[in-house]
Amino acid sequence: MNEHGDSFVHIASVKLLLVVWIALMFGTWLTVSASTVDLGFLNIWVGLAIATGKAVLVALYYMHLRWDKPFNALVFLGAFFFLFLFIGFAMMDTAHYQPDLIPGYSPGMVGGS
Amino acid sequence: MAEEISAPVGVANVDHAGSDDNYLNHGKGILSWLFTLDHKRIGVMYLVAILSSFFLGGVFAMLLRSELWTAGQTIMTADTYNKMFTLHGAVMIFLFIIPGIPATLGNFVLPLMLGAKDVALPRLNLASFWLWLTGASFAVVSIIVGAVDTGWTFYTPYSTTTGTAVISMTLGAFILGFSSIFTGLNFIVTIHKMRPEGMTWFRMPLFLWGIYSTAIIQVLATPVLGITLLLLVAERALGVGIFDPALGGDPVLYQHFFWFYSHPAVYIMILPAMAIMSELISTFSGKHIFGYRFIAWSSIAIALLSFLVWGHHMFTSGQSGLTNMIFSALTFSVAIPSAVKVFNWLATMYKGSIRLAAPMLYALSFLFLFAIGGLTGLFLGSLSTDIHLHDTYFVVAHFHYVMFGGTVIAFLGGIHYWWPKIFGRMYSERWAQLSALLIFVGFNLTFFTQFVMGSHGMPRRYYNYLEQFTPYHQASTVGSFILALGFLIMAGYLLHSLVRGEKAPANPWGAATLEWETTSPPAYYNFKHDMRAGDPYDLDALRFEPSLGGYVRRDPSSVLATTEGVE
Amino acid sequence: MTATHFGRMLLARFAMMPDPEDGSFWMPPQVSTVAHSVDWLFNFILAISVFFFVLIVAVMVIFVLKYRRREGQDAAPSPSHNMALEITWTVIPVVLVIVIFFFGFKGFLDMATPPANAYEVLVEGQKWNWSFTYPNGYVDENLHVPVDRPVRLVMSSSDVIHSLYVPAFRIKMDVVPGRYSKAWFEATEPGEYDLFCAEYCGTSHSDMLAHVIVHPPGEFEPWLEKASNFLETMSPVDAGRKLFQVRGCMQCHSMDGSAKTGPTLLGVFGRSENMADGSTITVDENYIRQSILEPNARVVAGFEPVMPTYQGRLKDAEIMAIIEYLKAPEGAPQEE
Amino acid sequence: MADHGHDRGDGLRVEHHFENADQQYQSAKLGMWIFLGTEILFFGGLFVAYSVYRANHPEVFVFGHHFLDKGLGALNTVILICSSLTAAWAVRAAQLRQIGMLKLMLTLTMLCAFGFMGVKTVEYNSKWKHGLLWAGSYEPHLDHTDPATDLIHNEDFEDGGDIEGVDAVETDESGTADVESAPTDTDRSAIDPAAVGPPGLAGPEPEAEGEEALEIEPANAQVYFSIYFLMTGLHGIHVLAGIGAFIWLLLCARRGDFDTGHFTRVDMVALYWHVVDLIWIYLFLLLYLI
Repeated sequence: MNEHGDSFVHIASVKLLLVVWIALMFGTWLTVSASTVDLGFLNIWVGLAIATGKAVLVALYYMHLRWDKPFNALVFLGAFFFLFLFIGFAMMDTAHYQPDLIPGYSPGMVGGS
Repeated sequence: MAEEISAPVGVANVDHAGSDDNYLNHGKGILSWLFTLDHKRIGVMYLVAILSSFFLGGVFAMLLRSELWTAGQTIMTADTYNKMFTLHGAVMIFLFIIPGIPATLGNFVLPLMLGAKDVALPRLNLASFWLWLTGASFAVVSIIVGAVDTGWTFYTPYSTTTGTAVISMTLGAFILGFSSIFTGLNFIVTIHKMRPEGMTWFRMPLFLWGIYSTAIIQVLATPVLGITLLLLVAERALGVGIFDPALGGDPVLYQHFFWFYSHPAVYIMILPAMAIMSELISTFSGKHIFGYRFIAWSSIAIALLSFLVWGHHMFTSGQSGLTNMIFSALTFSVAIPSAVKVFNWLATMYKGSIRLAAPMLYALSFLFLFAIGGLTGLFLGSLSTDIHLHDTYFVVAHFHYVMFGGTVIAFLGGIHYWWPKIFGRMYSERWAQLSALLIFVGFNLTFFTQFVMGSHGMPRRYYNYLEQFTPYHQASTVGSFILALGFLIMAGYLLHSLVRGEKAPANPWGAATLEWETTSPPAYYNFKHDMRAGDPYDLDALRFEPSLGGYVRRDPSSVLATTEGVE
Repeated sequence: MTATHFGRMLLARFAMMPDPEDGSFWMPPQVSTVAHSVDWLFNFILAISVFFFVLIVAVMVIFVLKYRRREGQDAAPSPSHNMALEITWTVIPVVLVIVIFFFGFKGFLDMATPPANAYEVLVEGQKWNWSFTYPNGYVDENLHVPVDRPVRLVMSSSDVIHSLYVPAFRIKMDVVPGRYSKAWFEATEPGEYDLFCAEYCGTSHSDMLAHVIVHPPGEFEPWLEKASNFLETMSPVDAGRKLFQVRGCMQCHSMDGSAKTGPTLLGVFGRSENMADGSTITVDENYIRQSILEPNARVVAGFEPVMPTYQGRLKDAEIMAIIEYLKAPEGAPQEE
Repeated sequence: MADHGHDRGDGLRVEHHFENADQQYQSAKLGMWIFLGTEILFFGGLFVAYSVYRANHPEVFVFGHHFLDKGLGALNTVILICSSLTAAWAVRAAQLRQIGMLKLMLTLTMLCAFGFMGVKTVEYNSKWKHGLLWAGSYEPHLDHTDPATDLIHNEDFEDGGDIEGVDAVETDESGTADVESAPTDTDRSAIDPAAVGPPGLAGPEPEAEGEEALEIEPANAQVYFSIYFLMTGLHGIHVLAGIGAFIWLLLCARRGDFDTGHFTRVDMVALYWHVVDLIWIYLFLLLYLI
């Protein structure tokens, strides 16, 4: 787009858009069917893997990240990094102090102990 | 604006010193202010709004200190006192100190330092100011309908069960959060996309590095405050049982949520102060800043490390021992870059030619007070001593030495430094020095006593106290009144300077950053030329011009862009 | 000038405030086994801090005096960076904080791990009083412990977060609803010490105090023995008064006629009260009993239904004693 | 000098403080990406809450997710993915100045958004009918069928799962709870004395209850529904905001703002919409499928 006096603006071809769309649909089908098989603790990880695959597709192609300035990608990934940091610490700590909690404590609920 | 470039190159920008058209009189009427997109006017409006909040918070503080003159009731009931310290905290933090420096001085100075005409997203800038007003009015509503008595930390389950106006206050803080996010976002974009010719990342004034690091935190941490407060509102309104143990929730999890934002927020408060310090020390020592890259990188380091230490607010909360250990270790890591900054500032003064003008007096008190504030952090970061000191007046004293002795003092320094640029008037140096002295003395008397009280076991947020603490409390209260006197004097001479103050030259201090290359007050469009940046601390490039009463460039063309912009 | 001024300020403060009893200028007396190590670390950090503080301020003052701007004399050229310096003043603090962290962590481990043979006391925090339950089921409003014996506190809260803090022992631990938090200490000196609530918990937060009474060797068990059967040793009225104070009734129900969170119980017996539901009742044994067991079944008009139930927390004999105390005409006056 | 920007002949408007359209576009885009970053962290809080409770009380989530309708969830995922396609296509159309195509794609995206909200309404409605709400209003209704069998059915039974699932929870309710509304904040009298003693010492009852609760409804099952409503609710609000944005874009398109190849706005809104889609991809997995 010369109007933009720049070379980088990327225009996704219809073909690309449709291919990604099919991939996403397939991914959805895959997640659902994967959830019906019992893989024990693996289920969640398989599911997350597929979901992340879908997310990456959307980010790279629909959001043009693949052709975008790397810094924009860095910003986006940075957000996830700090989120994982938060999740990590919170899960670690809560897991460690679980034994101190009174099991099922919820006196405010009907029939709560 | 090509057609406007008629002025002879060389005295461009400065040649109109004293010419009438500037951003202050460019448009008339209240609306031309309230709906302006001009970063300078938005900065000034923020300055007014934020100083008013500071005044309000200060009034609460004085009432608190007066109440504590004697144990038991002095001038108010326990419930009033509890609301009072909550409001003092909430107003000072959410309304004053977090937006504080970036929204006022940042807004005004940042684009000027970049030689730019405005921030990258002026509408967003105005929006964030309006968000601030909205958030503030929510807070005011809450105060009117009976205030809040939870403490500014809104700990559950107290905040979910108390009968006071928690929801409006939390919504207020929620909205103020977004105001802060947009300011930070705007500054990041501006610094990335609008640096002038010649301004590489490592030729940016350190003020910009500080503001940039601050913006990173504002953008990454504040959303978590948003969701935390939203959950708190939901907890009160619907009872979602995430934080309320009565419904199966976990109050300690709330503290994780809260401090994930509120610790980095501490650096949202102090980083801009350090940013100002670098400018002041260099300018008033008449010397190039020492260890530029270390100061710059330490700002980024502080910004990133600040996300790794929140757990040190929870050593006694029931947080697991392992987590305590990790957070204690990480906490110390953040002490290093701060120390590095202080040493570099000291080194900058070496062999300088130091002027003890008001801004420099504040810079010196900053070094003194921030040293105490920072060092006492060591007592609180280390586990076994923190168990004893946590939630005592020792903590109160510590964060006041950092927040007030650090941020507020540097803020005052910055205001005195850029006042001539902002309003085009000089203030009375003599009175300025007096109030600086009073503030310094009053502050130390108020808060040093609180260290001693605290280590003796006086818990914070206490309406009533044991007899043995009376002398400390009274000394502290006396100090607070000296402090207040200092501020009254300041208000006096600053307001006076607006009307009677002598006209300020374009560059009264002899600083080399670009904001001094335009008139005081700046023209509506900031600069008549596209600017070119050189070394922002090369003070030798300037000489004193008696006829102007200020400094001028030996080679004015050195700051003009070699190529005209696209326009 | 700043530094000397600061010195004078400190001196003034020393003179103005002689050290409280046996504590130091900074710290309260040391009465637990951990107090010593905590204070040692405190003083260690204090030394480091004072050193760096004096260093920074001294350098600052010297530079200001030495390089103060004089007419026609500009800054002398000097390097604007120096790697060696930067590394020095980065590495030295790093080493120091590592040392500090190590000692802090070591001390914390001792404070966090109670010895196996610890004597266990249950603590309950409740707006705005503490109650301490001893192994034999006896409840007291103060914490009585034997000297030189590790004591383990198992703490929980029935409303909001509180925090048990004994400065003399250097221990502090939040008391959180829905969980049991634990703390331990071993007192080293008989005597009476202050116990604070350190986590803000509302109106009377600053009055949520108690005493730790450290009994000399051999005196704790007799005390517990005697205290435990107060129902026998005391008259019902006195026993009732004790319960009234220990079990937190007086936090919300005054005996001087002033209404607090709950209605005053001064001369409540036989009084006729308007209920929130509009009905009117005359206070008798049954109403008092019901108000203790199902507090919010029938609430006096103008008060919130906020009283926690004492179902299972008061024995029948104890409820009887409280009723006797409220009945007794002299019950009210003797209330302090 | 006028406050609004200047034309550069080709009809592209450039704000006065920018040097060229590229700088302007790049600034807008960077700003948008930072905003999306804040969105991630904003939602992130809820994901933290989810992870913490999921990790420490898996039984609650296994129990709770039987009451969601996988079928409707999947349907919504498909709808959102389609809307992402059309949104991306809209950007392409704007870049190529295919105004007709642009309007079509914007409309389709908007319809998908409406469709999504429609399906959500159906789901919320059934939860509401059965009192499967957030903790404060959590009150499953009474009914009489055998819980165990129903739960087993639900394991591999997709649509309609929630109705029968509800029967499941209801029966055990008949066993345990008297159906009176949950006490309000102020009513603390239902709270047992906390100091009954540590689990080891005097706390067998809470222990025991935790035990036998596991058979049927685990303790604190309400937390699952709180998290469900918080996450889908916040996401729903973002969808509504998206709808607003698309309406705005359509108006701009009608006004001819995009005839000049000025596609920044479309691009920005599309980016936002893709993130809304991203978040749902995870919500569907974590809440419906586990």
